[in-house]
Amino acid sequence: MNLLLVLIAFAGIAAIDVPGMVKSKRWHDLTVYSILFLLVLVLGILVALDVKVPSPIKAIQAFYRDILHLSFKIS
Amino acid sequence: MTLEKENISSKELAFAVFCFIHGTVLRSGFIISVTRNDSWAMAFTGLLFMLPIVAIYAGLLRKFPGKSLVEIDDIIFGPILGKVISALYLFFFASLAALNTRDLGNFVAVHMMPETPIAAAIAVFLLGCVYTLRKGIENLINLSTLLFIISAGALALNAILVLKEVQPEFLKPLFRLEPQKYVQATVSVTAVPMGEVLAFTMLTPMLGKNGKAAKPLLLGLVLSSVSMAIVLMRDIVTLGPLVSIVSLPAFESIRYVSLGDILTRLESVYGVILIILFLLKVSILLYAFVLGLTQMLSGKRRPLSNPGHEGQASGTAQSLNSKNHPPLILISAALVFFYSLFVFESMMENKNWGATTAPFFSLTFEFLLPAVSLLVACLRKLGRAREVKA
Amino acid sequence: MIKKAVKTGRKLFLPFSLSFSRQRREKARRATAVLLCTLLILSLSSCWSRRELNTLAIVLGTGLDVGDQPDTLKLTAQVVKASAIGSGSTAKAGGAGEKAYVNISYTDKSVLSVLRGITHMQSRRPYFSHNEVFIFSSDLAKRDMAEGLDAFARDYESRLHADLLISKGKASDILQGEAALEKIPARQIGDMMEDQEINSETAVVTLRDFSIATLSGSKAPVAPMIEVYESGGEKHIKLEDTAVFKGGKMIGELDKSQTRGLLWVTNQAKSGVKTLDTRWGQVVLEIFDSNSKLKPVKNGDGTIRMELTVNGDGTIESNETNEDMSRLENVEMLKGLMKEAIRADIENALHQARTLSADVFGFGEAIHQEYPEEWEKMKENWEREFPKIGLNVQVNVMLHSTGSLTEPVVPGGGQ
Amino acid sequence: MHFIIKLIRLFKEQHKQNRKEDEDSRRSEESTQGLSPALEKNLDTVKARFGESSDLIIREFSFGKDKGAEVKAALIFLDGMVNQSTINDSIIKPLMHDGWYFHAKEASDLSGIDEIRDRLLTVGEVKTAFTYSEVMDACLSGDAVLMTEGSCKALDIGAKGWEKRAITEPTSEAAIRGPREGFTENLRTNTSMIRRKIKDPALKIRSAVIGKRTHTQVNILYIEGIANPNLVCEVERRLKKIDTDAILAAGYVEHYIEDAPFSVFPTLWCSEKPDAIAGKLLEGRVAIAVDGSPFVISMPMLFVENFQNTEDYITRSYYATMMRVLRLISFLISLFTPALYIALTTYHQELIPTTLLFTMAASSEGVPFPAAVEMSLMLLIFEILQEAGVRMPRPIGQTISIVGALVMGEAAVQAGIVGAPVVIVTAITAVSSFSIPFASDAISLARWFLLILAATMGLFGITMGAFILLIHLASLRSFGAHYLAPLAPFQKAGLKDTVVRAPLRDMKTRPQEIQPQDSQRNSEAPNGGTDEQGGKP
Repeated sequence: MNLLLVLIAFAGIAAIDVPGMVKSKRWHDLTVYSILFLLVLVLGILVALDVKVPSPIKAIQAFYRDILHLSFKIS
Repeated sequence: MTLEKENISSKELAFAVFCFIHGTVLRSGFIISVTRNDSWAMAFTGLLFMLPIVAIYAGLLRKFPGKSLVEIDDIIFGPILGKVISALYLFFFASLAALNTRDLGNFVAVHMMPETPIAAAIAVFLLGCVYTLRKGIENLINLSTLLFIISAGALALNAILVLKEVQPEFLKPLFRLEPQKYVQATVSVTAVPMGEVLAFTMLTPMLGKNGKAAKPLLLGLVLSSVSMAIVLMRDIVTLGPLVSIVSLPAFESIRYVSLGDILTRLESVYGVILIILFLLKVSILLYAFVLGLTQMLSGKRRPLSNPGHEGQASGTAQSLNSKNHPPLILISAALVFFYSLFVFESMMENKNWGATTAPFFSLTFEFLLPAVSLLVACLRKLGRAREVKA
Repeated sequence: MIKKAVKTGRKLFLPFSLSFSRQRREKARRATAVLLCTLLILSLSSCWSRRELNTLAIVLGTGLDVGDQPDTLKLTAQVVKASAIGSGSTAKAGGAGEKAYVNISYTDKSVLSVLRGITHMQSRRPYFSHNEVFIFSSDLAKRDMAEGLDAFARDYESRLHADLLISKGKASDILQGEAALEKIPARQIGDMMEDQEINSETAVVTLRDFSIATLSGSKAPVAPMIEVYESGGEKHIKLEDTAVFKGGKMIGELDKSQTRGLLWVTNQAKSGVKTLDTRWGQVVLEIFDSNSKLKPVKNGDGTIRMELTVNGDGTIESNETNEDMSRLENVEMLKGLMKEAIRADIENALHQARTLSADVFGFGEAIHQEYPEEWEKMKENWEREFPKIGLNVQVNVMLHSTGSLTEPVVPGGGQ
Repeated sequence: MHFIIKLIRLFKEQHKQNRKEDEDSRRSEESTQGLSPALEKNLDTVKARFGESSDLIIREFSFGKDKGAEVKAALIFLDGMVNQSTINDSIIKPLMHDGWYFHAKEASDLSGIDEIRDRLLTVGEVKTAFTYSEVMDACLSGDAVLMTEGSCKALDIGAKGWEKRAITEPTSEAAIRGPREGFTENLRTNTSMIRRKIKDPALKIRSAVIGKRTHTQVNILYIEGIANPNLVCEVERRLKKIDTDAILAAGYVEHYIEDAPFSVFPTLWCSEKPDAIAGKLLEGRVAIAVDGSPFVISMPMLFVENFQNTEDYITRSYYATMMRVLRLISFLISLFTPALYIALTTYHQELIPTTLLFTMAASSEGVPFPAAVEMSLMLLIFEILQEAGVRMPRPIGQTISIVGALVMGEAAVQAGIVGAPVVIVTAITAVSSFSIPFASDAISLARWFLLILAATMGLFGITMGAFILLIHLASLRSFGAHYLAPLAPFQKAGLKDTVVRAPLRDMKTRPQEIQPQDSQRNSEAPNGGTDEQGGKP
């Protein structure tokens, strides 16, 4: 279900964005775009499949707290 | 002339800054758990801390007029290192956008539509932002005066209506806590709501060639610090000790308003205002992200904006969905959507992050990096020769 | 000049004319796309947290009792029967005979489980947003208050400015009580609480006030008590006395005069009626817009005592004697009696509070706000400190007028 | 043998040549071919061009001194487009009656027809036509054409005169204290009405003809020195871009030149009242009058014009301000009420005052449909009723409204098919949408948008919808002017004529968003306000 929705949504996005670039033959842009597109698509599929994607924020929190020791105590 | 109006006026920008910050002020009450009944004062100390930061931004923008932060990095640090640092900034913007989106999603899912999955709310919300960007961010900025009037009016209304409930003695005793708590709260205030105006350094090119960025930023910051003080004070005098345990003080304090039995439950007004302000905020953050990304990807090859030229502001503004580079709005929105879905598992984590690490994380981007770039720029004698006075 | 204008005009309108020509295709595509996305989302999100009006059981009053099994609690929700209360034709449909409310009771371990449990027996979900009164039975209150409090204060549905009462008997009986003027007992109670300040003999407490009091640590929360009394075979409800809490448990009561005293100290007594016994007979005074001020003062020896100043304005309400009360010496006499009465109430309340060693007046808060560092020392064993705190009462009464009469209706007597 | 082949080739050449010749001649006939001195030939050609259309009248007559030496002439016009009395008294009569002193030999030479023009015709507007196409156009535009034997010139005699509607009070905009005259279908009448309001040579009226088949006269009106020249030439540019064969009303032109064809909000303002249009012109706007349409378009349009009304400038300013506020409120009501009702009753019942909630719950008992469906049903019925009431002739329209009101409303409630509150909400919505007629259609579309959002996402949906509407409005441009000005971008001076209507002596400046050349209404220099009102912008 979720996966289906994600795919539909991405299809919609592509349908909106891609034709313009193809019409005006901007292949470089198209490559850049499609790389990003694929990245986000993979991300989306992972989220849709309830794979635990590690949140970068968590990593940063750990980094700041444990390595830089920059963190407030909760009062 | 009519059509050059795509340049935003600095007044509008100031009000945009206000709305940008006011949203977070209404949403988050985490300082209150630190400096309980003195939190209102933190609004002003935070403003003091902001002054040097704003000075840094202003210095950068004055050295490289009409340039956005990302372009400035390219100039200062050269193509490679500049790209890296720009990438860092972009990550910061994306994270902010995701965090705020998630914040609003939580609010909607908890207080407005229980049982609704947060993803749906977030998706609709982001669609609103996408629509805004596709229409051109300058329209949003043009609206900011209106939004300012609305939100300030609502604030005043609420403040007046709760007067019946207030107990001023809740403000006492004044300043009895340990000093480091005040420092902590001030840093939080500086970093989390106020410092996020960093995003505006991506917009200021729209001020046009001779637009001064410092004035609107400062004006907006002053306004919002005043409003912040008012909000916090209202919450304290209405809720008393309750203020530090409720999850959403501003919301709770409005819940007590009841004029007769008619004008009750004003929290709906609060909800509406909050959603609109967050739409503005996330739109601006998303804009900063997309514009930065676009400028990074289509770097020197096709300069989006050539400095000094009048029309370039509008050029930058509409360039998001113009014809000479990949259209990234939708895809970035999708990115932010998924990011915001897995950024936190619970509101508790969110609260913890906001209370402990977020200030330092934000300050790295809001203070450290800009300061360094300004320094480097001065050392390398880059940009316009005129020196910056902080 | 038009010529020139045309030239410049071309330049100025250029970006715009481009868009003007390009516009339609662009916009059509964009519009359709956005529309599709929106429809997608909407079709998904539709009807998630939707509840129609006629699927709601609107709860107006909630009663909490001790359940019959050990550590269970029995929740009684008073639900409005809209068809019976509704206006116009529908009201006639549900005639006078039919009750406009239903009491739904359910017993379980916790409040939330009860709320879910009710759906086992009812077709509609209880909806607490319009709940006006929370009634805790006193034996539940004596056992534990916290659970119910937290559940209702935490639940985003319930209003924090609903009134909180303690029932002497069973809370469910209170909700059964005969509501003469209202269709629904809970509403009657709610409206009763509205106009309690004209006789300052009930401490009106909302959920919010109560939780603030409990949070402050030092202050002992209070809540009005309500009871059922029989008259002519009908059960009626009436407000009486005040319950005193400590640590989330009910530890005692204040009777009528003590309650009055409490209200005097906490500046909640606005107006009221006092019956004074003069040597000629009874004279009734009405007090209006009285106010009181409580502030801690440091004694010479560093200890702290409380200074209370009460200002009351009054008029002569009725005069059962046949003595002319407008004579100045009589006025002075009445003022004296008045002061005495007020002081008596306050002393009374103070004594009770000391015996319970429950800081119902909020002395602790006041000290905390005025003398924080002394408070730091005191607050550890406030339990034992509180009874030692002295209270100086300073009552100023003004007798403004004798109403619309000067001399009594039944004259003579005296000399 | 060889010779024969040559001969054949020669023939072929010949043949080809003269075929090419008469093709050319036909083509040149299509274009401008000069008249021939032979009257018969001319008349035949004209007849051929018109193809025996029944309203073509060719009056052949002859005048002159005596029999034999008379001059044959023909008068050509289209029946119904000319003024008969002009034809009879000012053309035929002088020719036939006063033509006695004409000398035959004079008549034959070229000066004759000029003689007639200069000395005989008692008509104001006479032009000389040389080609057939000129003759055609003259006839088609209602002139009479006089041809004489032996002259290769014709006289285009202005005898226009067809049936036209009298100037009446406009039906779409009623006036209480304002002037009651309204535009008619006749272009000249309309422009003259405006001309009568603005007696200033600076009021320029530029003409254009649009529509390949309809040849519709379109006039661009503006006041030189006030209107921004760039605006004027942008308007002209867009009119030139119009490529169609039919312009039947002002609406056609609107659709071809408007900025946002995909928006529900109108970006061009039109009115039936000359004083309204004159006011717009004096604010620096440009107006377009189209022949055959009683509506005159004015541009650029700002959103606030939906709430303005010519009456505002006539009534006293406090009352006018109150009216403005009322219109604003009713705009919001008619836009949001149904959506809010749905949101409150299906998502946020806690926002409804308790007692009211009882009543609503009571009336919703036993109603079969969910509130959203109820609401949309009633709104749909309302739209249908409105349409039916408008299209039907007056008496039937009234019956329709009565039937609708009684049956749909009362009976439906009695039968318990819809709840009473829904009917009430619909009524409120309808009534308040009528107080801003110009935007009401846009509102009724936006209302559905919000209704759907509210039904699916409650207050959150409404907020999102409202925001999107705001952004949309802010992004609209009408001929380069921000649609939402002076609200977004915010202009303090403009507020004097937005929600409030300041005293006229205070409104010294024209709306700055449309950037008139001369921004000052009164004669003094900018911000020299010195009257007791002290109007500092």
